[in-house]
Amino acid sequence: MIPGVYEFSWSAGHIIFLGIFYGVITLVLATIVVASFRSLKSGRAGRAEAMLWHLDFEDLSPEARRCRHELSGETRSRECPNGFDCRRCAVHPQFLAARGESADPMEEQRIGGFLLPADRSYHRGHTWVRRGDDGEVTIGLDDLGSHLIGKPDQIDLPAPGSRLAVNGTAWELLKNGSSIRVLSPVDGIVLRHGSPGDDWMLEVAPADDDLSHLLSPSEARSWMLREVERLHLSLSTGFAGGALADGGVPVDDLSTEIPPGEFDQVCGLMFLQP
Amino acid sequence: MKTNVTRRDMLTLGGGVAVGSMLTPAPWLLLDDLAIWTQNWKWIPVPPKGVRTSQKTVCSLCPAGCAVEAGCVGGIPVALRAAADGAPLCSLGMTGHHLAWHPARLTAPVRVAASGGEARLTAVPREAIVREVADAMRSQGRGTIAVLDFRPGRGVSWAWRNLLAGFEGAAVIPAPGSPGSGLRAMRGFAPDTQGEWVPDLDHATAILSFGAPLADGWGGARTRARLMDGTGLRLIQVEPARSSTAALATRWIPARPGSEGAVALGVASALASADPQIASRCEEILPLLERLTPERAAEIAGIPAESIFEAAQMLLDHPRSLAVPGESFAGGRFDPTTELAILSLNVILGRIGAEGGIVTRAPLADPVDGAHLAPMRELDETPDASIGVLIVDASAGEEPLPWPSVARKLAPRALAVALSPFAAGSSLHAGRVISVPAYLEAIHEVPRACDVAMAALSISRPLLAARVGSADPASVVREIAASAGVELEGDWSSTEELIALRTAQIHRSGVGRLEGGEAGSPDELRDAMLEGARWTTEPVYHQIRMSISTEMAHRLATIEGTRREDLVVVPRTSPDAAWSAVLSPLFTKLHQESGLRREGGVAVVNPATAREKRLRPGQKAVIRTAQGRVVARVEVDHAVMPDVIELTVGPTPLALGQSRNRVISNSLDVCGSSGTGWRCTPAAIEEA
Amino acid sequence: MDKTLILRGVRRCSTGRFLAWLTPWTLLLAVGLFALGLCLVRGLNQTNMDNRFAFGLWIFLDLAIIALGAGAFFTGFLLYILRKDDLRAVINSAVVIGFICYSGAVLVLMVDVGQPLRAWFTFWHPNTHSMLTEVTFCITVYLTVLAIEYAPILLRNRQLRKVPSFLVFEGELHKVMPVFAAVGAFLSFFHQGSLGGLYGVLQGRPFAFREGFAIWPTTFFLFILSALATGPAFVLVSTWIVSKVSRKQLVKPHVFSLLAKISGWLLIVYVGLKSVDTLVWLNRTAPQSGANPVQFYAWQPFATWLLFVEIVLLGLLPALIFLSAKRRQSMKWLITGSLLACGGVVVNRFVMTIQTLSLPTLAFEPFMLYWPSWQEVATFLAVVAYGVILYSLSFRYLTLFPQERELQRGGGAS
Amino acid sequence: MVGEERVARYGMVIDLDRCNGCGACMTACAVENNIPPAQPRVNERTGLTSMRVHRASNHRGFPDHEEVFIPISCQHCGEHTPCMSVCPQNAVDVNPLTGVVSQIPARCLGCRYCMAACPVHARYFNWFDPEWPEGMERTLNPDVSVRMRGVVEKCNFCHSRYQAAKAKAAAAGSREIDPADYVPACVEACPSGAIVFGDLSDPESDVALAAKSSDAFRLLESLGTDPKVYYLSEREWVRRLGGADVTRDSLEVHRG
Amino acid sequence: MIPRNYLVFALGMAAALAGGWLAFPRALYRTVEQPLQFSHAVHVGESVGMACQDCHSLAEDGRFSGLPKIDLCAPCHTDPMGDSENEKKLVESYVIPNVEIPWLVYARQPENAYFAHAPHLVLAELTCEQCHGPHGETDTLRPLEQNRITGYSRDIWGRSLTRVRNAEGEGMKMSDCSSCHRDRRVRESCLTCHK
Repeated sequence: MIPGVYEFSWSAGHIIFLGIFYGVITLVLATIVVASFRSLKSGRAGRAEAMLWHLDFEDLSPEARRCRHELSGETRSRECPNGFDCRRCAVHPQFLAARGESADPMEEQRIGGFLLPADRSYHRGHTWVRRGDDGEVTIGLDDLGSHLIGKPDQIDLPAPGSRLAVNGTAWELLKNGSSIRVLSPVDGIVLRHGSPGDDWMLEVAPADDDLSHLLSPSEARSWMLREVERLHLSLSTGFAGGALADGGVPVDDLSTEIPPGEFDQVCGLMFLQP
Repeated sequence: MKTNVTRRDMLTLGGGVAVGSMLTPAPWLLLDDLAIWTQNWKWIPVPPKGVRTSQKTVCSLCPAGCAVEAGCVGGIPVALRAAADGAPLCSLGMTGHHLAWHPARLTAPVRVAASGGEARLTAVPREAIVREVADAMRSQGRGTIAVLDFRPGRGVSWAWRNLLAGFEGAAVIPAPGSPGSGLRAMRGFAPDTQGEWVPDLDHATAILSFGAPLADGWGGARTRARLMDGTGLRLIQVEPARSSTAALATRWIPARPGSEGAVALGVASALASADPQIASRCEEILPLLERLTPERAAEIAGIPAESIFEAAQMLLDHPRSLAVPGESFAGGRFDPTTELAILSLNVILGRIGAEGGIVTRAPLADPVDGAHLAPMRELDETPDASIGVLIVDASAGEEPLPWPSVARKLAPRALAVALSPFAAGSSLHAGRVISVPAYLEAIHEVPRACDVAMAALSISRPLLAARVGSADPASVVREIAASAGVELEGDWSSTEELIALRTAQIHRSGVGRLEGGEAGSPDELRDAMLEGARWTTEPVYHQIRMSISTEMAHRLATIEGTRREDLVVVPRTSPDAAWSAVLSPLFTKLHQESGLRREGGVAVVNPATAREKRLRPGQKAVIRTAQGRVVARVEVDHAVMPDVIELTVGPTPLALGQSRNRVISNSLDVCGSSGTGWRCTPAAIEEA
Repeated sequence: MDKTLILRGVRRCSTGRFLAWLTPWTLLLAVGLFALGLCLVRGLNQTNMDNRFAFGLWIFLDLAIIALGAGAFFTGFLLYILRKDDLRAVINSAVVIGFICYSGAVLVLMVDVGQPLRAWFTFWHPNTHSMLTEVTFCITVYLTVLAIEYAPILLRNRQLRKVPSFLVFEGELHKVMPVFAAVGAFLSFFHQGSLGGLYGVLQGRPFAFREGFAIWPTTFFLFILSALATGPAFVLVSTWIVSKVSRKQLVKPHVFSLLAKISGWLLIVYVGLKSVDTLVWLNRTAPQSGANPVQFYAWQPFATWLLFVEIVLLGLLPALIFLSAKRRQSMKWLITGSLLACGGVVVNRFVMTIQTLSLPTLAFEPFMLYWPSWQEVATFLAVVAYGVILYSLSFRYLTLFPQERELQRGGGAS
Repeated sequence: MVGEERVARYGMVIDLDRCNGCGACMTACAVENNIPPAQPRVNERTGLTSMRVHRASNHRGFPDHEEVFIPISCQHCGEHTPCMSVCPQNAVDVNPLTGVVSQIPARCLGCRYCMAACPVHARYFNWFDPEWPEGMERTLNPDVSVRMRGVVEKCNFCHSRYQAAKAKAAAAGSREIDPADYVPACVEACPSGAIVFGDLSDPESDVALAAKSSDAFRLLESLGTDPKVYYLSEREWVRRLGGADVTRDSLEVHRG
Repeated sequence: MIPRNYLVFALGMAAALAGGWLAFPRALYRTVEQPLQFSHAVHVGESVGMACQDCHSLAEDGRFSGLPKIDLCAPCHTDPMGDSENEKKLVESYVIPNVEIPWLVYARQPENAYFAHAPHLVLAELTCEQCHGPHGETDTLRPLEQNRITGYSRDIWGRSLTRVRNAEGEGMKMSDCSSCHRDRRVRESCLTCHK
């Protein structure tokens, strides 16, 4: 087995056989070691968030992965290859160019009963970003999101000073026993928490002011329509309120309307967490 | 940083410990030691350690009396081998040193109660048994007194005869299966001959053997060796099975069991018609011989007539030839008539007293000269229901014996006591057992059996201390005598002293010589014999003319009427198993762990017979005879003669942990008819 | 209650039903473990094996399940090395099944040897000429590899993925998976072969002995081939069974037909070579060792029919089914074919182990049969139960069939 | 001091015409090698009988029916020992000085691969713990260790006797043993002297001469394992029993 | 600064290393005192002047006598010659009742190991010291270190914790025997040293 042990001999048999054996063992071990080291590195580099999103995105159902430009009807069926990070997308700029100067509606609009204020950009995970006057931005849940959650049982926000990453966790909610990660729309550093009165949750100093990966209010329309539709489909029964389709105002707390067995499901669907 | 310990910390710690310990010798040493532990489990017996010695003694398990060299560790024999230049030991001899520890070993006198075929034993003080016997002897209320002696010719046998001398009708009965006291049918020809009639096989050049197991040692080592070499000895074997002897014989005559007498007379008739001188020696049976021609005999025996003529021719051609009735290990001797028929061949050939014929053997000197002795009587000469007190002396070993043939002789309220080292065999039939030392635990005499021409005596020296609770047989005789108020002759109190007296007598007589030793004085003789030397005599030759009496002729005439039974049962056992009530557990190698030997209670039949009786191998079948019934497992074998059931009889070795199992009945019990031998018994068989 | 463990978007039956499904298997496992304990504590006299049948039920079934477990490495090989990406749909399931088969086999082997505590001697004092050494080395290493391949599947669990370190580790492991796939393939080639060699080298058993190339008898290569051929078939059939039990569609139909096609081609090659080998053996190898080949099949119950069943009925037939594009479209045919193919490899292992030992070698000894004792059967059933339980848990809490979510609607068991 | 020792090839010749199946060799073997007696559940197939006498016949009807007893121990094959090459951990080896094939229970893990490999079934597995009736373990042979449950064992030509002979020779300052000092138990015990044992490589030895006889044959010679145990018989049908072409005569099925 | 869990891990590892290298090897062996103290020095010294062979002798048949039996001590020690406690114990508890002294043998090998002194002493001309060390000069008998699991003496394993190889004349493991055999080109097989 090893030189020095009784019966070991430098015979061809031993050399070939054990050579192969040890070769394989070392290979396996080496690979493991490499993997662990790299994972340590990326762990330190805080790439965990990104990877989690990557993983989740893979696990999202295809209809949840549609490209924003498909939703806006600019292209036919296209699945987003970049995990909703249009900044890394090759085709996105082309679409924008093709689109030319689009006039965003100036007044807020109501889609399927949910408000879409025009002064902000929207993230696919139902958060919005509003530019402040001096560079910083505020982040909040959009109307559908907040209606869906209603009043959360628990909410924990990242401490001021901690950094956010696009599609990483912005904050976490607990509602009806199911925990929901709210995805962050921007990279940046948390400055302040919103107080109960505010419509925003976090004030963030963004890493860069490129928000092209977020939906403009006009795009948000078609997106929100699709979202409402998905929300419908995801439920075996329609809402008791049934107010969505006809544009009526939905009840504040949809979570009470949704059968408890399916709430977790729906949240997963809406907040992009398989 | 926070200091409260989380589950995660424990895991991390555990991980560290795991990784760390991998880098220490601990796990590897543990693995190593555990593996070595499996090589040396505490519960695996460790062979004895100690000083090696080598001791000489003699095997007393069978009359062959082989000289033994025992390798001992710390004084306990661990290996028994034949002494240099001695014949190799048989399986029984090689495992003899196990018997002292046999699971069935008795370490205290017991009372036996039979219940459902099994024996229940309860210890009782020896004194109680002795007193019981003595009282019964004194009162004589129950019937006559008898000792059933499995090893006649020992000093202790003499002591029994001396004990019974004063009692009316008392006698010592040699166990019918035992090595016996000579060719007893010869006594009919010369009633007042001193000593025993024996075949001088060693000097015969041609033998007409009726089932004598010569290849298995019967007839002595020299005859066996001559047979093996296949040189200088012509042998015609008349035997129903192709035994190892038959296989080595010049010619094998597969005569039906029970037809041996007819075959013998057939040969006689062939001889008579061939030689007028022979005819003149058998006027008395000439008419019989004219009727019972070789052809007729052949027909009865189911053999070609030629083989009978061939046998006759061989006897004529060889001046040093004889016809000998052999003992079967399980079946014992032939019935007196058959034996007579066979022996009368030697008479009409004039081979009585001739070299290589039937000769007389000098008797062994008794421990005390001219003492009063009770007579020896054959079991079948004993009237039924006559014995009131029966003492079974199995202290030196015992052979298979159908107990019913003994039970028949017992009076209704008879008292039966056995002397035996084991709770097995005949001792389970007797109501009381006095435990005696086993082989190698006490001194034993080994007188030679009737199968060789030389009288011989050897002494087996003890190598082990006798177990507490086992009594010396001779001192038991003394105790009974004392308790019964009988005056015994000679000054002795133990077997050892009896033997001393006897060796002194032998030395005084001056007859015979010492094999492998010198003896100037009686003590030297005894010491030499204790070292394994054997005292032996040469046969004495002086030819005697004898003739067949009218009375014998009448008995022989009955043979003419021999019926062809349509199914007979013939008992079988292996030569070495035939001498002891128990076998070493290692015999399981032969009986249980390999197909070499069949255990007791197996009925082996020829495929034709099986077909006829609709028996399938492995199934159970009931065998019925005049004696009773027994259930046996059926096996089918071409080696067995059609219309014959070979019934294997015990003992069968106990597997481990079966020591509790004390089955009384033996399949041999169904064998035997009218008390004269049980070699072949008419029977019926059907599936159970 | 265990909802938070189950990935969102897949439907799983209620915890109650799941436990109900597990209960009988757990009982079986318990009984089996008891029997296994008996064999370890009282020794192998608890089995019906004997000196003539030194190998019995256990070795036979070990060989069989290891052959069926070949699906794991082969699918991995096709996916990661040959880039057959369609197979991503079944790779996870295949890995879990492989892990179950191998760990089960090793478990039984540990009971089968008389002195388990000395098993490591093989590593410390290996006899490099023994096929068994090769098997031992390869199987132990490959089992580790399987465990490593199992890890990322496990770490993808909805809760576990939340632990950042697990998450990144899983990610990295995923990246190096091709290496393990390659190593696994290499090892499996060898031990599948060595298992065949195990019997092929027995020059004392003319029925099993085969000539070969270099140090390897032909059975070495035939075992590899048959394992390769039936691996995919078993993946197919197991997937089908799971989807029947769970009443869900788990993979797209074309994956099935792809598996079948692969299996079919390998099977036809195997049957061809096997036939050639059989002819050479009957006409040359056996006679050379003095045996009379006719006698091999002279004994009932193992007569020539067994040869026919093994090669034609369970070899050629499924191959033909798989190779016909039309049949491949019908699930019925696919399942029939797969079952036949798997049966074929099982029968082949049976012939090599049990029939080899039943046949006498000495002219005067009898033909022998052997029936396993309840302890043997129970011990093996314990492994089956262990497999079912482990698979059920994996299926419920892990992602064994990535396509499931997009295909799924309609609830079901486990 | 590198004294080259003479290389011997120990073997035996068994005369089947002399063997009468008394089984003394089996008993002697069991006594010499501390082989435990049977447990109640042991049968022909699970027994421990390093030396075993098999019974074979010419399958003819009475009285032409003939039986032959064939004592079979390990045949101590030559270079191509089937069992040695298969043992995964070198528990089997061939002694270069004696040609004796050894089995080391202490190394054996009980995988029984060697038993499957042995064509004459001369290898036996310890299915049970070794046990003796109380007290009888005092009669064990101190020169042989008792094997534990779960390992394979077999005949090694009573190697302990060879060792003893070597030690005796060594004490006298010699490397050569006196052939008279080394006789296996079965040979010593055979009452009909059917077994001859000795060094086959010594052309003068009885065993070598007997092995050359025209009546000599070996079991399954055609397998090419070169056994060192020879058999003798003048009977043609007996000699044919050594062949590997199993005849239809033995078509009985033994169920386990 | 190092993350907490690294520290915890290191802590566990350190603990294991300490236990495995320091504590365990000690815990593995139990020390057993000899039943009686015996001074080889005294016996071979001038006063008594015995030779090794007087007690440890090689017999005709090549068997080595091993340790002397009590009857070898008895003649001289029928009653105490000196006033040592040990001798008193010897006479009272062994010689007079004539029971053997249950010596603990440092070199006791496993049951399955076979060793004959004759070839090693006569043919290979080894000296006792080569394997048993300078035992003959010792004044006392050190206690036996017995492995708790296997029951063997530490002298068999040797001191090396790896157990792969021992220093010359240190242990009596298979590897030690075989390495010596190999050096002397002894053609060995399993049965050379096993029974």
